Amino acid sequence: MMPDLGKYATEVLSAYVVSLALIVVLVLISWRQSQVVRARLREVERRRDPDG
Amino acid sequence: MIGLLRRDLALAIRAGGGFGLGLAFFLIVVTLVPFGVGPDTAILGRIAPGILWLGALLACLLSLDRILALDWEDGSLDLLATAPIPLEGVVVMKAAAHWLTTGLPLVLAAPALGVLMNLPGPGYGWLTLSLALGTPALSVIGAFGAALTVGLKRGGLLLSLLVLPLYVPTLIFGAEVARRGAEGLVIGAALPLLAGISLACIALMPFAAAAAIRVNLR
Amino acid sequence: MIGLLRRDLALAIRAGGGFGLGLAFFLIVVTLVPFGVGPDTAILGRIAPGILWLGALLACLLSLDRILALDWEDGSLDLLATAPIPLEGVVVMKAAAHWLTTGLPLVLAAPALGVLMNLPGPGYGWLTLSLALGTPALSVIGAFGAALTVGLKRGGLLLSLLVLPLYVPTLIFGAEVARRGAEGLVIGAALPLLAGISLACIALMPFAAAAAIRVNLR
Amino acid sequence: MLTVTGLACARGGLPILENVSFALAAGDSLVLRGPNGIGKTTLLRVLAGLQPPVAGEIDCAPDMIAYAGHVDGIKSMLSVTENLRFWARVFGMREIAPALASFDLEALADRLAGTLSAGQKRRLGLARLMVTGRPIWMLDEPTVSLDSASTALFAAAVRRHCAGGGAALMATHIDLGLSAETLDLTPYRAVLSAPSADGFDEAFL
Amino acid sequence: MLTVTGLACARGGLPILENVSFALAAGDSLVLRGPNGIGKTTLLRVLAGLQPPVAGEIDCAPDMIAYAGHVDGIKSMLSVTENLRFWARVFGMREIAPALASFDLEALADRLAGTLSAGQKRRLGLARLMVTGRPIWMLDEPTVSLDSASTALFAAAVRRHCAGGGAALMATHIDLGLSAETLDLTPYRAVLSAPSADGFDEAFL
Amino acid sequence: MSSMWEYANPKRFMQLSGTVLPWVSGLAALCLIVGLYWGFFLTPDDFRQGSTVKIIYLHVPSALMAINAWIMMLVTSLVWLIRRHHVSALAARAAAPVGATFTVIALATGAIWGQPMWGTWWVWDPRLTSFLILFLFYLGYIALWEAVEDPDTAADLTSVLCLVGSVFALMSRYAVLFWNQGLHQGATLSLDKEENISDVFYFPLLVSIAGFVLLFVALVLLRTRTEIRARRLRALIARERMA
Ligand code: HEM
Ligand SMILES: Nc1ncnc2c1ncn2[C@@H]1O[C@H](COP(=O)(O)OP(=O)(O)OP(=O)(O)O)[C@@H](O)[C@H]1O
Ligand SMILES: Nc1ncnc2c1ncn2[C@@H]1O[C@H](COP(=O)(O)OP(=O)(O)OP(=O)(O)O)[C@@H](O)[C@H]1O
Ligand SMILES: [Mg+2]
Ligand SMILES: [Mg+2]
Repeated sequence: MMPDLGKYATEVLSAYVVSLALIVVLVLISWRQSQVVRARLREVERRRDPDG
Repeated sequence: MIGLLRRDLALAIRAGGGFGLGLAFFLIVVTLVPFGVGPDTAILGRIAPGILWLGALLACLLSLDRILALDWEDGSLDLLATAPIPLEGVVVMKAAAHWLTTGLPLVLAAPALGVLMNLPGPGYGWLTLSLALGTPALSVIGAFGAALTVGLKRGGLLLSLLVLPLYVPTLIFGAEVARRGAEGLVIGAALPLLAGISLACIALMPFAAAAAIRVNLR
Repeated sequence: MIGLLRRDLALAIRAGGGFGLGLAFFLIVVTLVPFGVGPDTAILGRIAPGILWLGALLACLLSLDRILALDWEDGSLDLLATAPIPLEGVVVMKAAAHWLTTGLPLVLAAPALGVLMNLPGPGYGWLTLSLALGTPALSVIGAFGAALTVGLKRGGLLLSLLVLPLYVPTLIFGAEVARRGAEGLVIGAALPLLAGISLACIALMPFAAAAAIRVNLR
Repeated sequence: MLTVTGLACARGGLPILENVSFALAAGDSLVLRGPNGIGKTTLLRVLAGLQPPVAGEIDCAPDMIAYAGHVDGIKSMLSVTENLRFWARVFGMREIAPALASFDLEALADRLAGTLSAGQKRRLGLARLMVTGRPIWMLDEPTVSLDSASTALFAAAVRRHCAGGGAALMATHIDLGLSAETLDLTPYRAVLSAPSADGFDEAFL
Repeated sequence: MLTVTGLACARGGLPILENVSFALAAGDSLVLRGPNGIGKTTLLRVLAGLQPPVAGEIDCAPDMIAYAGHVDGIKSMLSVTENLRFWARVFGMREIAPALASFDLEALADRLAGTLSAGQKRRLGLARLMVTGRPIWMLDEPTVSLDSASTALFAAAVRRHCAGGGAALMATHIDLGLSAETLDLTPYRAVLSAPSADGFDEAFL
Repeated sequence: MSSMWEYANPKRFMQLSGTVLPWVSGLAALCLIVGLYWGFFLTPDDFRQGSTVKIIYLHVPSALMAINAWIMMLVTSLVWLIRRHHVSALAARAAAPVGATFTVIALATGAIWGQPMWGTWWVWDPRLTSFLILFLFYLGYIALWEAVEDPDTAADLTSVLCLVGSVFALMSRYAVLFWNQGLHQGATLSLDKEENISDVFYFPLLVSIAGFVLLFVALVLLRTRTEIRARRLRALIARERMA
């Protein structure tokens, strides 16, 4: 399964871990922000216009 | 007093990322050094501890005038001086806020920047330690300088001029610890001296600073 | 417009020695370097041109926020924007005043400080020349940064963060000229490139800066 | 000299005044009134060209207006004379003696402006208007911190200016003792039209 | 509460007021009057303990005075509530709601203070006095930029404060509609004694 | 009707991006997984670099996108300055943190790669150095957006900064080349070059690049939608306060 990375295993693995971690963090932050803002907007719009 | 610290932190964060900016400046100074000095890694490694210390010092310096000047301009300082908390406490809190937004991030980031400067392996721990011990002194001394110059419309320059000579002992011992660490030498007396300077500054400077503020408000 | 220049110079001199302070900061930075780096003369000589250029750059940087911030705070900028002189002209004059009070003294003092740093013999002329050609660009770029951040209550740090990366080309060519001069190499294309950057900045930056001021006054 | 038709202004992205129209002829002086926060300062800044209007037209050459805001543009490290002389040069004028005289500043002429009291500073700020040589004065709360004698000096200066063919537009909360018309801005407060229900039109409003 | 006897104050090294004496009892409000530059600001700063007097005595515990100067100590990057809450904490108080209510700031409570108009800012500055919990208010031109409705709010707040056993000392040029005593400072202007002919005495005067 | 500017209207943009976003995100995930899996598990080691070639599937796409993100910000800034479409300015704002992250990834993977290849984490090579400068520009740009209160003012100022910054970034690139000739690989991906990297590495790299491009598009769409909503939220709250 796991390819043999030879003597450079740490380097290669850490490169993948660091990059994927950064990407995941960015995606999560963007996603969370979008949810938060969307929820707050919805709330304000409901407050402004309770039946709509 | 904790209220004051919290307010200052809130202001630092809200007014454009207090945490980030000192750090960014540190990063920039360290980046610019090789442009000036040339890309030779051997030389860069030699001067790395000193330059990192200098960069930290300048990053502190540049944000010093924010410690008191803004409060002076909008009259808050007058009001704080008549408030039921002692001015010495105000100074301590302001220096603490400055350290938390400037010094602490520098301490944490220094190892990463050490990589850029080819700092030799054993130096990282000592660099961080020396910065952690030394930067509080920089903030307190800076608060004293800010207190001396508060109310003078001269930008940060006069402040820097007053404060830089006061920074010399801290810089010497701090850079010495970092350099000996990087070169794998015995650290020796520099470390306790650095700690001593910091403690003495923290204990005594607030009184001098408060006195200076009182005179300046007059 | 000459009136503006004269006023700014008068203010710089009166408000605590504009001429002296940039210089003093330069001096202090340059004297601190041996403390940080260690007193080895060979290394100091090697890094001297770069450090002198960096010191000049930082001395410029530190006084940048004075270019516009004071005028913003006391409302002068509003009034200048409605005055019969174009904002571009205002920017040019303010950058000129900044250069005269900061850049020019640095140019004149650099050789003296070269001695402190063991700058090799042939380097003096080239160092002075490169500073004379490069510092005007630093002032104009700085004026642009000041225009972007005028009205933001965040001290000089954001300004530095914006301006320092813009300083990179000037620093590289300037330090290159000084270094090659000091090492007795052929100067080559760096000198005309440095002059070209300065000219281009002086010609174009005032427009960008004036646009930024207009946006900020809105 | 100045004709304003259907002007709307915004502050912080929100419309605050709508449909303001008035005209100012040579010799007129007009006082803007309205409660705090109605938008007097904003209106004056729009008219002075510091801020673009949202809608409407301002018919006036921009180089006719001398603006004086809440702060005075005084350099505390220059003397009173130097401050005035600087602005005179900027506006291409020469004489500053009449301005000093009108606001009773002769005795203070050599003092650093930073050592003046609040009211003295304001007098200096007002004296600046006289060295601009511009016909329309736009003043935002000109009499703040002035005592009654200085307020009278100011009223006299405005009267002289208008008699000489100038005009003045002032926002103030107190009575200046000028026989000026007043324009109350209260009726012009912007009514926010209901935002489109599904949101997101171009101006986000 | 406050007794002043034979007070003399100086500004910029020159004596400007001499021999000022007055007393303020609980429930009193006193208005300082006098032309621009007579020394009202200086007197208030001396009383607030920011500046030492040249001569005379001030009989008052320093922690009884809440001072409000020409500028308000407002942080533009904090909201109205945060500004007030900060000062409340500094003075060891809790409640800020009454202060917001007294100066009609509820609607603005969440706005950043930097986006307020001049009058709204001043209302916030005055509201700060109410969260200090101190009995003597010292106010330097408190009604600058306030419209008449806000001035009335302020007068009401002062009246309530005095009725509750406080006292107020105000320097102002306009009529506040308070039934306050006034103290005109004009007679106390310092007369410079001829400098001793042989020069050089202790204070160079 | 057919004008592309129509999508610069926030409402149209919200509609369109709402439908497109799930597809782009799905495709991005697919390409990333395929490309990185292929690269990591199914390619042989390089005879010179050993297994470290596998870093290329992260390093090169992120480096490419870091530059392209800035170029996209430059274009949208220009559109904002010229045509004043709010979506354009907000898209630039939304792209900046994404570009900055890609820059960090490129720097980090490069540094990690440098340790075995050049024996050091960092050298002042022109390519690396210009990347560091690019990172600084991202930082400054983001800091300026954060610092300015009024959104339109912030949009104007950051756009001007982006224009000026681009010019200086170019100048820095030449200056840095002039200053130091480095160790870093030349462009090996150009189509007309003789010695392109061999196909074994090439195809997974292409898929991975496509994945990064799509990831960038998806993130920018998502974040722009957030920015637009935040703008509207701000306006509505301000309006409530005024009432
Ligand atoms: C911190 C260190 C590094 C940085 C910032 C960096 C940055 C870059 C950049 C900007 C590109 C260009 C993408 C493009 O324009 O097409 C690139 C491509 C590349 N880098 Fe690095 N790099 C670093 C270290 C390394 C190392 C150590 C190696 C391997 C020895 C390496 C190998 C490559 C290769 C093979 C390419 C593809 C070249 C091409 O096809 O254009 N890089 N890198
Ligand atoms: N950045 C901002 N965001 C939202 N609202 C703002 C902003 N700046 C100002 N305002 C509001 O715009 C309105 C107009 O302010 P303006 O300063 O023009 O009032 P004004 O009539 O001059 O008041 P005053 O008499 O108090 O000086 C005020 O209600 C103010 O609160
Ligand atoms: N540094 C100084 N040197 C000399 N005189 C000064 C200095 N500072 C202030 N003064 C003078 O002291 C006097 C008192 O000033 P102060 O500010 O107390 O007046 P004020 O009564 O508050 O006036 P206003 O009503 O205008 O606010 C003024 O005449 C002022 O010009
Ligand atoms: Mg106003
Ligand atoms: Mg006063």
